[in-house]
Amino acid sequence: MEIKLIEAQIEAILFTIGEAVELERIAGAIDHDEETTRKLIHNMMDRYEEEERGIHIIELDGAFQLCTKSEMYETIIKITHIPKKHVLTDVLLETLSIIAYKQPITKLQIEQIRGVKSDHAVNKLVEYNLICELGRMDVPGRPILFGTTEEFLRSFGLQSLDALPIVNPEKVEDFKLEAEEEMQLKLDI
Amino acid sequence: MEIKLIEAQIEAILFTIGEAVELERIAGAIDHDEETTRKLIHNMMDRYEEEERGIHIIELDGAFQLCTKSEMYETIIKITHIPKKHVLTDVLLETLSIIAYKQPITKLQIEQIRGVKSDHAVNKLVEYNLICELGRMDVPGRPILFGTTEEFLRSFGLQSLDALPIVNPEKVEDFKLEAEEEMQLKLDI
Amino acid sequence: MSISVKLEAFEGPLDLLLHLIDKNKVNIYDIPIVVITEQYLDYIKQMETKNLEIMSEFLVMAATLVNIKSKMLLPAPETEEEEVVDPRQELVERLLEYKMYKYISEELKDKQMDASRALYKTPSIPQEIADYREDVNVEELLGDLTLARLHDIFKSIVKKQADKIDPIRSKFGKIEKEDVNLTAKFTQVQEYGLKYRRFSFRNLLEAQMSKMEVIVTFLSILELIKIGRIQIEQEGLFDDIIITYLADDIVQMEEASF
Repeated sequence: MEIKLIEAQIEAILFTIGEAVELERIAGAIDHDEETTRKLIHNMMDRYEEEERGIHIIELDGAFQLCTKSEMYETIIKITHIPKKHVLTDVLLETLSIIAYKQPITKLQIEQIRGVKSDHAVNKLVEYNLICELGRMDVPGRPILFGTTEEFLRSFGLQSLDALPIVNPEKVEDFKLEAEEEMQLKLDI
Repeated sequence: MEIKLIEAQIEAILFTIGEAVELERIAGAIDHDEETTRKLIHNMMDRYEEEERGIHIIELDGAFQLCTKSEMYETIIKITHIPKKHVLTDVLLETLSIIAYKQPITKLQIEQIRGVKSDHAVNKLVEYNLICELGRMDVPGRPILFGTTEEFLRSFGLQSLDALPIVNPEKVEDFKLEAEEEMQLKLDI
Repeated sequence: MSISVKLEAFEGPLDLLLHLIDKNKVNIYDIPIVVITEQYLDYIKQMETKNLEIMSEFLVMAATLVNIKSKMLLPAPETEEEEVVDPRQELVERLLEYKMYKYISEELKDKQMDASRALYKTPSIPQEIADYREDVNVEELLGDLTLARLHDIFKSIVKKQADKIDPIRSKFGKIEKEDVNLTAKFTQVQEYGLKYRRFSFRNLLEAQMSKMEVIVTFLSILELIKIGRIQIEQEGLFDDIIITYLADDIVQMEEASF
């Protein structure tokens, strides 16, 4: 049953690395000479074809790589195009409201208000095109400043940030300065 | 040989995406209903095991992912560097256990069980993507409710939360007996 | 009786208690509360943590232990219907629950070890497919969310944040750890007794500066009762307790069983 095991090892190696792996390296890992290793891999290649699998091994200049068969292309396009369901969860709503009324704001400042790490929520909101990067704050580390998108304003029938109860465009600069001062203060301590 | 083709498509999808793919999306891509798709995948899972392959399909809360079998680990690390996962301290593991079993749970409830402030542990677990916010509890103060993530299931090799180790009443009895034996030991001296 | 434990090696009060119970090889359902309380206090005395938060967590448990200890020293109230609840019961339940989670976390640790040997593949989605990004329909996503509702959410968060700032504590400047010396306090209480002979328990406690001092004073009183150096009287429930100092001298800590 030795061969079965070696083949499993080769499959696992090619799978994990994902790129082309030189015959030499594979041989070293499974502790066999290159000639034997090559034969084993060629056997495996034949089997992958016979069994009409979705993936196969290709040989590239003495290296081997596991990849999907070209016939599978259509199916793969299909799955990446299946729309995912997007929902505004409580977490997202909360984060969005903070960004809407405190923009421009850094992730750290959001986290200070919410009391928890908020990377996930911020990333999702960017993905949903509700918020975007406005620039970077001029403090060490140059953290990204986030604000709402035009799309967001449009959806609420707002012409500009003016219409948001607290924030207006002139104030944005003030906020930014204020925030920078605060940040500086913190760093000084 | 319709089935062969569909299985090949599923394999190709899982291989390409690399991450856990929801049953729903797979079903959509291969144009079959979810029940049929699930059966097909379960069949494939069995075959991967039977054929002693190097990779297999794992199930994570209704999503499926391809990964190497753990027996392959030694061989793979011979030729490639595997980035170390976060090492969880006892404090983090303890907090995570409580969240896993008691979810959804607030930070305060965790602290009541542990008897210590747990902000740091909770934040670290959020950062490691092992837990996430589930929403807020509908009580004054609206505290955040936490629960485990898909990454948690993957990191601990659990198919779903049902697969969490069970602490049966006998185990509790064992604790008691243990304690009593220790007591006896003392009396005998 | 000093126990040598690695300082600050414990995750919290429950962890320390379990350690002491283990170390003394006693039954968790029948904790010798006097012994454990003494060792517990001894431990936190050695704790050199400057972290007030950690210290206070340990002190809360100390207070619980002293409370249980005092309940156990008092004669059980004679009630016929009600079953007398062991004052330790609640603590035992907490300890068992905590112990259970410690056990589970060990199990999970093993599972993680096994699971970490499975390796995954990075996505290899062809570039032209990866470049495709479906447009998110913002309007649909926002649904019937109104600006007013968004503002409400924001206000509630700001309010919540304001609530978090404790008006009393935020006025504190610096809080320093004070040293309460058990040996010294034990002697001090006796000196007090020798001077006043008959005195009010309440007055004695009121003369203490801090919670820790109150705890240690209370412990000293319990100890003095135990070794028969004082006598106490109480007229009615919740009345002040009158203490009579019986001895004519002062014993040192080492002679007592602390």
